[in-house]
Amino acid sequence: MFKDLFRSKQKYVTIRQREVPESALHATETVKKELPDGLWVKCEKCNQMIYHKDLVKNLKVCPKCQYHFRIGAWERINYLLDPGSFQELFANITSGDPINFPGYREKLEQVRKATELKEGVVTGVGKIGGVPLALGVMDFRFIGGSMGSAVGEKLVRIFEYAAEHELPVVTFAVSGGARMHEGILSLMQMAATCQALSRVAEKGLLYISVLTDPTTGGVFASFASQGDIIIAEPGALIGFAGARVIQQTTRQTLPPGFQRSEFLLEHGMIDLIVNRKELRNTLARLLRYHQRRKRVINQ
Amino acid sequence: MFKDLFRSKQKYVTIRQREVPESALHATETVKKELPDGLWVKCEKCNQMIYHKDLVKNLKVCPKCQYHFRIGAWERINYLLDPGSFQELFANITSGDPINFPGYREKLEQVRKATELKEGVVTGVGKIGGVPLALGVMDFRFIGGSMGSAVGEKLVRIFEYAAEHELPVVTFAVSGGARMHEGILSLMQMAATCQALSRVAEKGLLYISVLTDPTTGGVFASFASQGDIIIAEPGALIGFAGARVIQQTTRQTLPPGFQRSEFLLEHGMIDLIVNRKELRNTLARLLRYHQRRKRVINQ
Amino acid sequence: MKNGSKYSLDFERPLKELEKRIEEIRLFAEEKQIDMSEEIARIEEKARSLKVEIFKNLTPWQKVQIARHPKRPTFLEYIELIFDGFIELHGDRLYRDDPALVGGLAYLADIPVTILGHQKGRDTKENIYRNFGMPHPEGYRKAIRLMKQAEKFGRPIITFVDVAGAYPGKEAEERGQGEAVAKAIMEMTVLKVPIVVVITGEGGSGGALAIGVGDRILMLENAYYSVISPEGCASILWKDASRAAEAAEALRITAEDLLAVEVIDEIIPEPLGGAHTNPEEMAGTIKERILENLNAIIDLDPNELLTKRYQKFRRLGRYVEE
Amino acid sequence: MKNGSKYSLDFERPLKELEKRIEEIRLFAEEKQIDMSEEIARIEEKARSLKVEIFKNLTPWQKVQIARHPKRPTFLEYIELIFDGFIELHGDRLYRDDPALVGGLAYLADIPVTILGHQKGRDTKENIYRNFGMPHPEGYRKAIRLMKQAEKFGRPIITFVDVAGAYPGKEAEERGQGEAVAKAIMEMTVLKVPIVVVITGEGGSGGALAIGVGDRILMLENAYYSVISPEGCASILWKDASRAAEAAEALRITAEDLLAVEVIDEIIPEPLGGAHTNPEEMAGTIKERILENLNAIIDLDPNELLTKRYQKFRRLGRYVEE
Ligand SMILES: [Zn+2]
Ligand SMILES: [Zn+2]
Repeated sequence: MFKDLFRSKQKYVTIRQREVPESALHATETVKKELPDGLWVKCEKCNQMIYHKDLVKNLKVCPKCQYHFRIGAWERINYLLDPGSFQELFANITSGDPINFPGYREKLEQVRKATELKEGVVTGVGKIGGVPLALGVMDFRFIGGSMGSAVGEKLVRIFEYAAEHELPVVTFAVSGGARMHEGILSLMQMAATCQALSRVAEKGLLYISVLTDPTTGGVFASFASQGDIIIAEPGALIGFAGARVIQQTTRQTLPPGFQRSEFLLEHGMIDLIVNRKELRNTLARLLRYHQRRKRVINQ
Repeated sequence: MFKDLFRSKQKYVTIRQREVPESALHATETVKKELPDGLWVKCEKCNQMIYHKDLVKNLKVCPKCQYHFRIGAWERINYLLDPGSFQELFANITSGDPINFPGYREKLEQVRKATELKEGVVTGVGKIGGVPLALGVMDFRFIGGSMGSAVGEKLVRIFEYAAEHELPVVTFAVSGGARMHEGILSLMQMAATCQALSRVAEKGLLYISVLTDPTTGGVFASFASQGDIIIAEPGALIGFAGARVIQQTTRQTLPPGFQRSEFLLEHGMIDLIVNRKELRNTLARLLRYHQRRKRVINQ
Repeated sequence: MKNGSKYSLDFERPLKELEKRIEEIRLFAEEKQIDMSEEIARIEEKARSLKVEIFKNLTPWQKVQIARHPKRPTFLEYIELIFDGFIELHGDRLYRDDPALVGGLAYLADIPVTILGHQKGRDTKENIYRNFGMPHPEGYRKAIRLMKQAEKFGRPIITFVDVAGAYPGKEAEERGQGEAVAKAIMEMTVLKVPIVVVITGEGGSGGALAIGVGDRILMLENAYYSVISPEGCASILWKDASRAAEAAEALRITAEDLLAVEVIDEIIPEPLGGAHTNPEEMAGTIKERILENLNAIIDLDPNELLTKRYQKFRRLGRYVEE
Repeated sequence: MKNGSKYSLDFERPLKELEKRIEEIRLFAEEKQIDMSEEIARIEEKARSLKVEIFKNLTPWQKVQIARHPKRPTFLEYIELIFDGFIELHGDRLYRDDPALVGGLAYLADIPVTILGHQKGRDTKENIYRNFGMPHPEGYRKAIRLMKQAEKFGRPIITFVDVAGAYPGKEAEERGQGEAVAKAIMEMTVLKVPIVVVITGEGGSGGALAIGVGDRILMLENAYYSVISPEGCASILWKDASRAAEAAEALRITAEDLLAVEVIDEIIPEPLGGAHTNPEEMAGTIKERILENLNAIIDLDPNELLTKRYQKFRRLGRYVEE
């Protein structure tokens, strides 16, 4: 029963299978460069053809079936934050190759060129609905949104920054898990991000974690599942172990909808499922609820 | 499906059905008066005949099948505490008839006469294995160990006493639940005992709850389930709702062993199941683990 | 009468009968073009005084029936009418989201608060979904989570109690119903934020108390709050559940009885005929009473708040000290 | 060699072969009454140096095999040999008692401590009972409960890590495996008591880290600690799980590698041939190392302890800052 356990620990495979077409994944800016406006995109879920311009206008949510296409970190920041309010921080932190892992340098180079991203998370400060906040937005295109030392460090710094400046924090998770190319150092980022988050909590600051498709492995099993409030986009794959690992380890049949947002809501793991088009509004409202008032109770 | 819910809320009935013969229930002292030493008692569980003297010597545990007969509060105190160490406290607190409940006064009078107890719990201080502690021991013979105002008040006082004198607390629960003859005042004892227990916790003092057969309803759903360490005697019935209520409300079939100590251990609700004959030793060891030392970590 | 007219209770029948007659006379007068306005006004006056007489002299058992009225407003209706900007938050982060206990963020006037309440269904389908408003342990664990969150952010907590009892089921026992109820009670005794409790319908034993510990306990005029259901009590005492009315009397479960022993702080009057006859009016009164009570405690120092809460529950026992 | 001689690993074969030969010669000599003691001594010497050569030059993959050795001592065996007066405490107070994670009270020398560890089975039957030492969420929630209890009573915590990974199963996901692991990690970062972690066998990813955050991290010479199993890594990178040995090398999972990047503080040497060849000796060494490390931190002020712990995990990333 268990002998295949290690053979089958293929965290990334499931995710890769579900990858949406490269064209749809790219950030708006990038896509514009590559695709003429008249192009059609096929919806992953309902298989209908969508005029690309309409898809972009609809925040990459299928107008027909509400399927949420993956989007890049900058796309999110652009549509979520008050215009002109975002200020990137810690952009100078990037991945090295700390354990000389075979092919990692090349992988990094290639991903950086293809995505025009420096790292798998963008961190900074900005405003939503006028409320200042600290922000961390992951990008799946950067090695499956995996968390290596640089991603971990940027998140730790933004959490520490939030604690120091008394800002609420919002993170957008999208990740296949830890970045194995950095070995144990990658695992340690789970502890590093969690402990930095404790500082946010000690200061009585709000932390909202938004889970998007997919949020699995070491990212779900660290900061992303520890939000005061946890929001998921509809239909997102969220969990600890990948479906293939589970099936190969346990021979269990997994029900339809297993590890999707709706499943997690039912099982008490998240607070809310919010459509991407409502997300800005919901975040603004939640942030406003937690703005410090004069009438606050002193503890 | 639910229409019989209220009709069937017979918390006490289940317990009464299981009641062991009066003769076996009585405290040693009482039994001695009533039964000649040569009498035989039939074991509830294995149906074997046990020489009464042997049963008493064996702390009312069947020598053949380890069935734990119910025992009285004073019996427990006698075999558990270091000889001569027990000092009763708050013995002057007894039940009134606060809401003029039909038949309550007569019931109290009759129970007091039959049991020679003043109330359903005995509270005080003493030592186990040389370690001083505060103690509350319930007695099932006093209206099914039900918790009314006096039982609640005595427990609150012993918890407050423990907090004030920095003593660990051990309670022995045996109860069918709240004492309905005192209406809502009885329910309020759940809150009163819990909040007094918070004071014990705030002082960083150990609270061990020992659950004996039966511990159900409002006693289980208040102080008795909130021990730092929870011990149960083997085979004790422990739960919130009675089996009959559950069956009548839900039409569910209840598995053998449902709500017994072993079931609770499996379901993560208790720390340990300890045979009555080992209880003294286990308590002594646990108390010693929690004795304050010089090398204690200042928090 | 806005709602609930098709569900009438036993003791309301004479009144309903009279109201039906009035309607018949009105129709007759209209049809025949006869002016009977004076006569109608006189009978209407009669009906009004009958109504007052009935509802000002309800027996405890009649109040239980009103508290259980299928059209009695539920928590979600009150949320709509009392609070602004409700955002429901889900889940215990352990096992399941329990629809029988609803919780979330809302504004009371302009005060951000955490609200929690039992949620009965408003029809059969919803009742099944919400398990007739009877929470499993995960409902109470969600409540604990949201209350601790309220404490973290210094938000007052408002709870709405309306429950027959914590669910007595096999799975509920397996997952520690007793532990969940006890833990919720324990946490509420030490939460460093103001807590206002409103008992709106049924206050069923431990399942009610689990979200019923607070600094101010308000209770609707026709709600009941009891250590055991009248039926359960009658079954045990007299082996006859049909003597529930008698038990309801003996147990002292009405708002007036509870005010007398200081278990509650205040009775919130209902519209004549019960909350369900005018939910808007009911909600308005509740809102006003919560606000006044909350304002009286919202600026207290947490230590003072906790000391007072402790004393409040400390003195509720009635015993003999020789 | 006391234990485990019947389970020999690939790379041990030459040694086992030689040992078998020695035994044959001994028997032959005895039977024929010939004195061959000098020859035997010489071959034994040869065998000893072969053993040293093998075990001082183990590849990472060979260490993984030793770490997974079916006779490698488990937590319960170490408890017996290292601690006194163990009292196991059970349950998460929420759902279930998880036998894959054992916890309780014990004395280390004369210090009362809370101990926690993954528990593999020592035979097939026990492995099924203990789910091969892979906890469900309730295992980690029990750990959290006992750790917070240790904090309440000011007891140091000692954890023993030996796990292939947190269990990847349907029910584990339903009950929030990710949440449980994360919560355990979060709690450990702020617990105000000293924590010593000993990685004794497998340090499998998040399932290991969930009880692996502490002030001192010690690791047995042949244990491994990795973000992903070598097989899993090979599968993903090269679509070929059989290249696990290669992946074991690439991932830098040995105690030496981890000491170099300061993820662990100290390597605990094993008896030649691995911990299973002499559990008593192994346990003795572990006890001594825990005691020394614990004594160095036990009197620290909790704030200083927490600051140091924070810095420890804060500086483990290796990135480029332009
Ligand atoms: Zn679509
Ligand atoms: Zn027997």
